[in-house]
Order: sequence, then C-alpha cells, then structure tokens
Amino acid sequence: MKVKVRYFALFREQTGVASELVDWPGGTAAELFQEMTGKHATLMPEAAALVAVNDEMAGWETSLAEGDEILFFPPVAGG
Amino acid sequence: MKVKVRYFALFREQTGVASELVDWPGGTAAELFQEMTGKHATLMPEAAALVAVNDEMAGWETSLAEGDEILFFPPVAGG
Amino acid sequence: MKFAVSDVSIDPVAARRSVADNSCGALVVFEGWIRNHNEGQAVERLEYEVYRPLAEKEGARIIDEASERFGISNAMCIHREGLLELSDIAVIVCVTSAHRSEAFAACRYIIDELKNRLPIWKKEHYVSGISEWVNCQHCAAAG
Amino acid sequence: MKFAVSDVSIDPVAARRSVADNSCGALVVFEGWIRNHNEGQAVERLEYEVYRPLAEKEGARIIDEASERFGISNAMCIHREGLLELSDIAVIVCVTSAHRSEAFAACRYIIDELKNRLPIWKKEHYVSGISEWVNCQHCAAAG
Repeated sequence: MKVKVRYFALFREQTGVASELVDWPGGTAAELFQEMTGKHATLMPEAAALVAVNDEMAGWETSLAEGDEILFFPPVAGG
Repeated sequence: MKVKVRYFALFREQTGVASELVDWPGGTAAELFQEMTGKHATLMPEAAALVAVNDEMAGWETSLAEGDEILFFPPVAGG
Repeated sequence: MKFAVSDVSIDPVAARRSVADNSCGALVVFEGWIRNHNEGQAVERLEYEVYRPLAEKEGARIIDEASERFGISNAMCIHREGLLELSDIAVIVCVTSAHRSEAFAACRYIIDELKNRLPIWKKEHYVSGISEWVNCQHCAAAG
Repeated sequence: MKFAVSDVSIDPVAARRSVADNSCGALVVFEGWIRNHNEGQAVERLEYEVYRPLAEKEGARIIDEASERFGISNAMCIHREGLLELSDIAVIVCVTSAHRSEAFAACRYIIDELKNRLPIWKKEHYVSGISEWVNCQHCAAAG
C-alpha cells in the first residue's frame, strides 16, 4: 500500500526530508509512525507527536488507505 | 460643628447644590447623611451610596470633625 | 502616568505603546466603548462625571494592587470624562507581562475594581430624549 | 477573514478596527510578542513554521467555537509565519461583545486553543548561536 508521508519542523530536520512516498503492508497511523521511527531512528515517541490524515487531525488508531497523505507533527508551539 | 458637604452626579441634581456648609451638633457620616436626606428629602438610602471624607473613601461610621469635607457619592458607574 | 482621567479622546495606539517592553511576551488590552443600547434603551450619547482628586488616587492604587498581586510588567489605564458619542472609548486598560495568564488576570482585575471603586458617574442620554444616571434609578426608586 | 496566517507584520490598529461595531461595549485584545528571553536563554530572533491548510481550517473552527460558546459579537485572529525579530507581534486576537465577561473569556479561549491545536512550530534562535524548536527538546531527549 502506497501512502505519502510529510514531516514538519523538527521532524523534517531529523529525517532530512519534507516528504516521502512509502510502500508498506498497511495498518494504523501509529504503526506507520513506528515504521518511520525505525527507518529514521530519530523521531520522538508518538505520545508527544500529532498526526493528521488528508489535512484533518486524526487519532493514532486511524487505519490508513492507499493514497492517503499522512502528516507527522512534532509538538506544536503557536502563539 | 461646621463641615462642608459636597454632592455629586444624581445627588447634585437632587439637592440642587454642588456643596453646602452645614452647622450641626456633630456625629458620624451616616448621621450627617440622614440629616441631609431629611433636609433635601430626595437622597437615596445610605446603603446604596458611598461617602468620602477629606478625599479618602470612608465608612459610614466615621466620626466627623470640625472643618471636614464630606463627599456624598451616589452609586458609581465607571467603565 | 499609570492612571489618568482624560477629557479628550483616548488614543489606543499610544496607550499600547506606553506599556511595551521587549521583556514582555503578552499584552492584554481592554477597551470599554459607548454602545448604542443599554437595558433595552437606545443610547444616543453619554456623559461621565469624575471626581478627579479621588479617582486619580484610587486608580493608581488599583494598578499598584494588580502589579503586586499578579507580578505583571507594566499596566496603565485612562478613563474619559465629559460628553462621549457612540463608539468612543470610555476606558482603556493595557497590561503587559512575560506570560499571558498574569496579563489576562491583571487586566480583568483592574477593570472590575475601577468600575466598583472609582468616583465616576455615567449619565446616559437616550434616543427617546430621556436621560438617566446609570445604577441610580433602582436605588432612587427604593429611597 | 476570521483567522489568517500572515508572512508580513501584523497591524494591531487594523485588527482592532475589523471587530468594531457600535452594538459592542467591550473589546479585549491579546497580543503575543517576541520577548528577549525564554527559559533562561537570551533570544535573538524567532521563526514560525505554519502548515497553512490545516492551521487556517482549525483556526477558523476555534473562532466559531468561541462565538457559540460565549455569545460574543465579533472575533478575529492573525498568526505570523516566517522570521520575527524582538518585539514583533507573533499573534493577535481581538474580541468584541456587549459586555466584558464574554469578551475576556472568549479571547482567553481562542489563544489557549490556538496554542494547543494549530500546526505551528516555533524555532528560537538564541544570542548564544544555538537554535531550538520550542516544546521539542524534552520529548526528543526522551525518544
């Protein structure tokens, strides 16, 4: 299953990429995050991060579908 | 005992005077207010009003002295 | 000048500037405006009477209390006197602090205390032609 | 325009004007400024990264929530993105309502929710030459 993953702020600096196409067996957002944490070895624990799917905030238990765009957000700090 | 009494806002309109010199036997601010209420017949109950003596807010039980300037304030409404 | 009574229009830009300081991360401003209605009556204009000697002393005291209580950086307030038209600024309070919680709390404290404690009276002139001292009609009726 | 992200300086006068309306008796404004220190470090400048598509949607939602919850008249917010210098305005929230309680509560609600919910990240550049993503260093260390 192919999805697009985008990284922001610290995550973009840690992974060295703003986005990447990932081909994986499928699963939840949390499972994809684990997969990417393994690949890049530097992402923080998911409890501290946020995830959005197709431009809507989502829970880590969200099941991903072919073609989804998954956004991994480090802790936000607006204001 | 001579004191000066000043009236503000509604009180000035009710009494028709901004200030007056009062010669009376002496007593508390509350007693003076009663006296003036009797004289002008139109002041509201003291519970709704405020009193200041010589440019400091004061309690109704304050004993007045010769030459004091007593300010009677209707309910305030700043802001 | 922490607290002032003014008989001319309040300049909100100058007020804001007077509390700025680059150790502050938060500014909270309250402005009270003359609105076109009060308790069901259409308001045309409004008149503030201020007993300045005591208002100035008590206003400065309230700002000092807020500074001590909330540990803010700067605070100021200007209250109008005289005749005001719709949309005029009747009062402005500006507070700065390192973080926002203190600035919100102090700004709220200052405006609440000012309204309760300052010798200021407001006479509303209604579109109907009637005018009335605010907060006085009920007490007067009871008296 | 209830919520906007801006890559140029925020004009507080225009922001204030955009919520004015003569049925309102109260204006509450919050401004977040770039201050010269954070957690013991001397700050030189600061960078905001904003993911606009989601920030704009979520920002507008927060303002709608505040309007429904507190029954205010008008509310608006602008958040900066890009590089900011000391004393620059990072965010402004303006709220008007008939009475002050709702305006204070709604303004506080909006800034609190914005800080928690919007996809916005802040990188602080310190005088020491170091720079750091705010709120990330502890989590990164734990990871």
